[in-house]
Amino acid sequence: MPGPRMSKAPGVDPEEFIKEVTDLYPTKVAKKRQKHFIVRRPDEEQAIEANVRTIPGIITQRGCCYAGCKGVVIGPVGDMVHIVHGPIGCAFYAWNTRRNLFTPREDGKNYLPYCFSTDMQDEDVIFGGEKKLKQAIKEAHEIFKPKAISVHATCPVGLIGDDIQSVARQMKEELGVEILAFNCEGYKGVSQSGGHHIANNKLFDQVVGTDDTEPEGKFNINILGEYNIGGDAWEIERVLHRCGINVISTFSGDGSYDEMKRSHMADLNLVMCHRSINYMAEMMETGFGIPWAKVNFIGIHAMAKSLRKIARFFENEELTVAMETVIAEEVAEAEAAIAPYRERLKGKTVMLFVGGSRAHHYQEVFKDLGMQTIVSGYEFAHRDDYEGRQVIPELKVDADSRNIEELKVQADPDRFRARKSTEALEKLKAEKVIDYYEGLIPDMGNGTLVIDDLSHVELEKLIEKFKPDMICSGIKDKYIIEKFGVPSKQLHNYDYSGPYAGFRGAVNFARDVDMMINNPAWKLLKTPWETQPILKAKLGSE
Amino acid sequence: MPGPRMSKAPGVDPEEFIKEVTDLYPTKVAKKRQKHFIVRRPDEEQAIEANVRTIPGIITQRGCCYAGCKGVVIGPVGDMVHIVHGPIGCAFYAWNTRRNLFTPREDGKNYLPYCFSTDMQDEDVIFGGEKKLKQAIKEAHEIFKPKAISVHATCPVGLIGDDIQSVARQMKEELGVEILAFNCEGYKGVSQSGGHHIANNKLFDQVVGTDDTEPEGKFNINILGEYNIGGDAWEIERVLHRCGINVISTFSGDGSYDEMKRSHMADLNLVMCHRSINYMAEMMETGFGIPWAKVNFIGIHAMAKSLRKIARFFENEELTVAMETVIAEEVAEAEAAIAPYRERLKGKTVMLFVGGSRAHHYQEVFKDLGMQTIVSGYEFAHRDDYEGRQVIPELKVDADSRNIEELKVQADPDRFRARKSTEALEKLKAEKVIDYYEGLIPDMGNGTLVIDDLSHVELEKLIEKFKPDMICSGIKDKYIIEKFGVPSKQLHNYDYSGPYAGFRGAVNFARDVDMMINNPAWKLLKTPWETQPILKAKLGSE
Amino acid sequence: MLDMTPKNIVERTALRINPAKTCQPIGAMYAALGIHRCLPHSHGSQGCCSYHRSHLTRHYKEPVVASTSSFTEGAAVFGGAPNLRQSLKTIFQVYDPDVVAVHTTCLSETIGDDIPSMIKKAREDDLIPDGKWVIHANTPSYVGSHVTGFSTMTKAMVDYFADRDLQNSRRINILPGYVEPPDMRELKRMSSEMGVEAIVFPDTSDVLDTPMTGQYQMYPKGGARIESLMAVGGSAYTLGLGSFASEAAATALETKCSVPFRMLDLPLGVRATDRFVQAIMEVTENEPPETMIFDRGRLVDVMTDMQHYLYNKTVAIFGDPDHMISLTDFLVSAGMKPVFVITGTPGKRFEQRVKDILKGVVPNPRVHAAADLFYLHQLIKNDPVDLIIGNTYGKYIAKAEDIPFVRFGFPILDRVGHSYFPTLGYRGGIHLLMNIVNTILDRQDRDAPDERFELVM
Amino acid sequence: MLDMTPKNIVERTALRINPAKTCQPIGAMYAALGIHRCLPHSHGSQGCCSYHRSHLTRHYKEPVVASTSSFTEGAAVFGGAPNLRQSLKTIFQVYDPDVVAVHTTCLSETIGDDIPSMIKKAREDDLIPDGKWVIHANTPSYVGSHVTGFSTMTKAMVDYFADRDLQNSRRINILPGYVEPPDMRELKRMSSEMGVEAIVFPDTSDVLDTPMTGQYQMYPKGGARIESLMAVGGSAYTLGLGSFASEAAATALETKCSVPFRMLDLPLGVRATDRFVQAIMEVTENEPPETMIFDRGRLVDVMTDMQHYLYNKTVAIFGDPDHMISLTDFLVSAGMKPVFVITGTPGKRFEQRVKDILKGVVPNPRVHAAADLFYLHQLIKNDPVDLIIGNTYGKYIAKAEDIPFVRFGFPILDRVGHSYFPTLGYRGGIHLLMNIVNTILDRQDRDAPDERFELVM
Repeated sequence: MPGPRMSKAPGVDPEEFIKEVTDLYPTKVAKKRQKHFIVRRPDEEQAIEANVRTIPGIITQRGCCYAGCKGVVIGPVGDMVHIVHGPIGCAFYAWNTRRNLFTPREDGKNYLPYCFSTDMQDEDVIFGGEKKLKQAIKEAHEIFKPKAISVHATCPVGLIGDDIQSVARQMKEELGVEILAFNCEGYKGVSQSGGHHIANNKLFDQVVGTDDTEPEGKFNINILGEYNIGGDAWEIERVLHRCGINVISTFSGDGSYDEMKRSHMADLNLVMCHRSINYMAEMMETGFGIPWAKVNFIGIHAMAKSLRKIARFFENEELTVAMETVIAEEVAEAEAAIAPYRERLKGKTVMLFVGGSRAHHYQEVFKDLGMQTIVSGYEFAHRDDYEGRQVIPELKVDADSRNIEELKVQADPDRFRARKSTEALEKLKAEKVIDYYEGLIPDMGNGTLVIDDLSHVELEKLIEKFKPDMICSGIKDKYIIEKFGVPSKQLHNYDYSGPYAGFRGAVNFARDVDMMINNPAWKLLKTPWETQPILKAKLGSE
Repeated sequence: MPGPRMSKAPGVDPEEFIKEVTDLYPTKVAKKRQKHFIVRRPDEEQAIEANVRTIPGIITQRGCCYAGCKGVVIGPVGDMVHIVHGPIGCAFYAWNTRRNLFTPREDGKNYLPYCFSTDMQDEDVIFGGEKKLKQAIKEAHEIFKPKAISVHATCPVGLIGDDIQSVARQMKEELGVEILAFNCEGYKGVSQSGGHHIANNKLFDQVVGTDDTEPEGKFNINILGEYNIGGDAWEIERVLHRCGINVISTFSGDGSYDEMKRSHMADLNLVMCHRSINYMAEMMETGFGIPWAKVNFIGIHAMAKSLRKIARFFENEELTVAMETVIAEEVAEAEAAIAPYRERLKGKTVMLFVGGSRAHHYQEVFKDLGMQTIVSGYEFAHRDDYEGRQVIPELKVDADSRNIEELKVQADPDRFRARKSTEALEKLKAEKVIDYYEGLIPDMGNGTLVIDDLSHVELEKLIEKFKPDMICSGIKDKYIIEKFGVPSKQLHNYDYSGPYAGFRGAVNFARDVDMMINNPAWKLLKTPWETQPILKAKLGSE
Repeated sequence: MLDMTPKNIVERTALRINPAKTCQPIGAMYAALGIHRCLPHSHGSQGCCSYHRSHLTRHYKEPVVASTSSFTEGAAVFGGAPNLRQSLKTIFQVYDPDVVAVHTTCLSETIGDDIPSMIKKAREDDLIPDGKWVIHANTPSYVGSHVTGFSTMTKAMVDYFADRDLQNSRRINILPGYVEPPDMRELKRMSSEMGVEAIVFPDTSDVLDTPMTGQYQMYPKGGARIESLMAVGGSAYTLGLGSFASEAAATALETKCSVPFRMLDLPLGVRATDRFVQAIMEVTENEPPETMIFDRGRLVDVMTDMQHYLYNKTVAIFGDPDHMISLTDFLVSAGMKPVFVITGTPGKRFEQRVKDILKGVVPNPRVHAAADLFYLHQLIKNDPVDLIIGNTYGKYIAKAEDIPFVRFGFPILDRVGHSYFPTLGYRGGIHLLMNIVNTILDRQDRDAPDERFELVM
Repeated sequence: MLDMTPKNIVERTALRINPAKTCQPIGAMYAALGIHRCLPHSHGSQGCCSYHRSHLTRHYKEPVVASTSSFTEGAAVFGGAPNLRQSLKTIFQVYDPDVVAVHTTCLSETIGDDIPSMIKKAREDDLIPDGKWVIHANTPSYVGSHVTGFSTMTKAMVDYFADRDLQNSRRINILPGYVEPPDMRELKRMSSEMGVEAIVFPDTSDVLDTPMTGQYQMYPKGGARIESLMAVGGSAYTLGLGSFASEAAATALETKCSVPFRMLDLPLGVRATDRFVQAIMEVTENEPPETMIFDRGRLVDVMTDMQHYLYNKTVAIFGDPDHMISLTDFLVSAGMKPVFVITGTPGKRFEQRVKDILKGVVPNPRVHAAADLFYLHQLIKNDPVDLIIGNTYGKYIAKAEDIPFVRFGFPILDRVGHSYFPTLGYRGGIHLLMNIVNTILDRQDRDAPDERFELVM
């Protein structure tokens, strides 16, 4: 039975579609790819293949380990100098391209608009790049005097045997500033995902828990996996502050090295991008006793729900009242603002192929707009992002995940502090308030499709068959989709708009979706003579 | 004997040139045009035909009476509303096109960037435009509350019998603000020149001498015939102020109605543009006893000379000393600044066809640059501008000059005040310090040409024959000249540069002339294959 | 800037402030320059001719040569016939044009000079050499605007030259309207690419955009040839682009030579250009070439690629009526909101036409013919817009109100580009849209706080 | 903006800050897109391909499709042969290109993958269907720059396709250099107008500037055809435009097929375009058509008309070396003073060439190859300039120092126009100069006090 909105492409059976599209591949490839598709059946427990190698030659959305480490997690930290050790390209492409916004703190330090690289040359590849890396760190220190420097390895570095960890240790000693070295060579893992993990490990190991300054707020939290694209973090913080909540640190949007150092003083971690940051949430819980709650700040009602989760956690009357007041005000305001857009958008269909959490999060704001997600999938997620964290124990360690280190974390002898009684924590877990994420699949409607690591040809066929009103994806797909006459929203960078998180973000999003779907320029794709016969001259005035 | 620099076109005899070029005309026309040419012979007294009708069909630089009145003399007064009574075009073309700069005074009034017109329609031409003019004045008064309004008649106004003087009187009475009406219909006179005279008459009649406030300075002057193109007046005033001289009023660049009202309180009038303003100088001398001195602020040495004339007039030790100090400083500075330009420009030839005085004034700054004026002429001058004021008594009143009123001025019974003893004044006259202008011709070199009211075809032939390094003219000629590959400096509007007057202006001018003559782009006019044979492929790298 | 302009709008019935038009003769002069070897002649005071030449020169930065009857008071009183006779004599001997295109002025119109009779007499008296032409247009400055003058002189070309005997059923006429030389060139390129023989007239390309070669030519290479102007009388039909500038000539040609005509909007923007292309397809009975379809698709591509920067932006536009009609449609098709649409040229049908386009797009648009920039400025003061599009004079408002500004229309006195890059046709649409988008992006960059300064846009 | 940049210049030997170049593979990918029905293939980690596609997409706002060998650690250790084999199998079945253009990355180069052997083996094993091509270029990211990668892939076209037997002595080859699609189109238009049959390769026109029609085409209409790439081996000779991007292919073609070549500067500006035209005249033995001479003259006309705004203005320029050489010459010929000329691409001959052009014009110019924008910014901090010209990254410096900025080069991520309007040739020169002049005029208007706000400029 096809889902309610799949009917827009009448006669298209999703199962048949899967067969049809995977039949385009060589047989072995087809077999593998089939496992990355499911047709959602709400009454079934459904498993999907994820976080495995992309078959070579398939045109994929995926990037590399370096992109996940430097590009996603570490790059947004604005008060550090991030040096890319390798040939110039990797540094160049990650220079200002991700829209992770940052405001300098009181010290005025802001290295975000800069691109630092060792610009490795052939002689460095032949004779080793450690010397150049050391010199580069020295030069960065001399010119910029940053409090901390990161070093990111790109593909050739590991292969030629540069020991960047040792360089980092030496230079830290020599210069007296923290140096974080990330062995995030591009070929590690199967996508950006490995890089997230490497980044989390190092931040936890060398940064978190190194400054015990007491936080000022009454309700202290960190936000994890929020990268402040287009100012999302600022809108989220605006609302949290209104409620009386203090954000110690954000990992890593608008991120500050100093703030991360004292992030272990929080009482609760909020997890936005489950995929990129759940390692950190886990490790901080084990190491410091901080529970975490999965939140979704995308969408008016998702935002309200997430706020209530926080209130539930803190179990404080004053906070709960404050929060409900804020929610009532902001929801009313936002709903009024999106009403005209909703009027024009309801019933429209959308497909989402984004990253490791947004393909889930954004379904909520589309619901606010009365739009239906008919196909959804991730670029680099793991099965737990699809199916929920309960599958984690089943996940197999394969050749590609084995090389990403799994830190063995133990409770910090001095700093571990249980935030609640065991009973209270168990109760919150049972209520799914903390330490819980159910994944994307349960939220998908009957008969909709879930597709992991979507390929170019699959995208083409999806558009041809299902004719969606909008597809949310990334820059590489955007203009392919739009050439079909279908508006495509970039959900990595928001088409240079935003913020989209929080109440006001949802209004921005509604405006932008309306702008794209209802833009009159889409009516011009066909020439009039494609649709009308050529008329013989009618004379006179127009 | 040809002049020293005419040799650049060897074999071209200027007399022959005149014949050759006038031979292009129909015989009767040729005969008339010949009188507008002279080949300068310093040992002869030479007369030239000027201020007579341009022969219909000849492509002339000249404009109309309205342009001389509104466009030149009245338009620059910034604290008045100037309404053009007529169809829209006349107002439109004179809107912001002349670069007569203005700074609002304390009252903040500045109507210069505005264009006011009665935008006469066919029904106004048929039924008369007085009603519309009255209404327009009322509307201007209601919206802008100016202290004075001017009204300028364009061609049809006189023909249809609108009595704008009567309208002005009525509205002045009704609204209680001064209204100056100018009967400057375009067809009056033979060029802009008639308009200057009409403007002078009205200003003298209705504005000058209506506010007897004592001036604050010790040495009080007016500057007449300075229109502040590109800020000339400001540079002149800068130097005068340094010397201790107070400028009460400028006619009419950066001009203020309020200041003109008290201009009769000055001790001396300086006359820049003799052609457009000598009426005012004469009338103020007769009416209020203010002597006038012809000055030329264009060029380093001309500027110095003009300053010394002022010192000579005031015969004040302190002023003389101050002036010499200023001159010494400023001349040294300016000469140093132009030295590199002079190096690249000396020996270059120039032709000047501008207005009614600039074709004379600018010869001085070209001399500073070591450049030679080989042909010069005016667009709308009278014989006195060429030959000197001694010819004025000989000038015949013809059909075209008769309709421009000659005011009968008498000494103002209350306000006339002799500025010096009769003897002192006579002495100054004898020394040619005051009330004297010798005209352009005496300054022209042997064998050079003087041409009045240059026509298009004459310009073409001049370029072809004499191949000058630069021609100074107006916007209509500029691109014609430049298509020949000859740089053309607009001396009406300074090519949107300036100031060119005063010491610093001379430096600006030197820079700009150098920029034009030595611009490497002039070397690109010919394709290389026009001058070089096509080479057979030479292979290898460039 | 413009500090004297109050926000409060007072109704005016007599005072025009900061006009959005000028007078007929300059349009007639411009049209006449679109005939090869033609000398425009201004029958009136010297000032008119001087002003028109100056303003056209400032706009094109090119030689603009024209002669004048140099009226003095005598002529104003006794009539301008002797002046015109003297003019023709001088002109043909000295400047040797093939055509003298006489237009009148408010002066000669007010005194009622009868130009056709004068021309007839001059012809009889051998003041006009054999094989030479003198044509005329009545262009009283107190009627219509510069657009009317252009229209009238274009009609004069029909009246004097069109010959119904030169039949060619595969040939069409295109009346380009009061547009720029590169626009005329683009219309020729497009029709030629579509395989139709088209006579575009007037045609100022290669007249007002001549090369710098060190060789001055009083009559440059361009301009409609007399043979062509005669042949228009035998063409299959006429496409008139923009009714304000072209309908008079189209109608005259139908009346004189029975050439049927069709009026179209100026082909500016996708939809209006589509209609132009379709009209030619009716003759060729063929699809346009793929290159043209691609140009169209590229224009649409820019519109969809940059839609975020265009959508719902409010715009104030002013200029000539034919341009404003098509521009309004173009902006609407790109998702923008032209809230104020102003022309100085009179014409109620203009207001109706623009309001029709804006129906359902802009709730309460201010659309005014015979309006001025002072009024537009006051509208903007009361309701600021995101963008202003118009001729150079708009920059004073843009500066006063700190609003992004795109130059478009006549005159443009302070930038380069309009002489070389068309705004008509699909390619022209890309050029104009590029200017609009980049102007909006420049402003975003200017105003962006450091942390919101975007690398990619 | 860029507040951390100190004025004091410290010598650096290891740290590259704000590069003025990127790595070879993106250039190879761009070149490969200039073959019709070609799929570029990145032999390395997924990230490279993703980054290159993203950056090219941002620049063109167009689909950029390429595949990758998707190296994981296993491939990095044991070699990428299986990945390439799997890739070819998948690609030909699923995406059906005519050509797969493989370029290497730092990863596959570091481990020493032998691509020719792999291709040979794949061919033997029938992984490459008959009539299909797999070509390759070695593009280690740690050598040269994106320009080198373009050059190498262009040379690969010669190595794989050129066939000396397809003789045609009236045909020439044009290596356009690393230029934009409209530039390639303009080179084709110019040579066609001059009556010469020219093969321009690579040719990304109609590939990276495709229309929006509602029909996506994975392989658009454009790109050099395989027949053409074969025919280059029998042409009369090769014009290589820009030695950094084109000399390798020109030399290879001479070596392989004895086609003589001539290296020219990129035809940007009057003088360099003159030399390009002259080089074609040597084949045609004819003058170029009048329209082209007129285009040239119009460019010179803008230069003389607007000289006041250009003369002696100091300019900082940065970009690819072939562009910088011609741009320096163009600016000098317009009276400007390029005081800082920077490229990120290494090459001593670049420095010499630019200094030669600046001799006698700029007393002590800073001309640097293998330099970066951090250094350029510091130079500007010490000696401010009147204008900056360069790719989008220059806008940070321009904002920091409040200096007018013209976008030119690769990448332009934040404005439209570069995909549609050439900067090469005489027409391209007008477009570029228009941008320069208007940018300078915009700044003058911005900074003008009210009383000096000019109507006419």
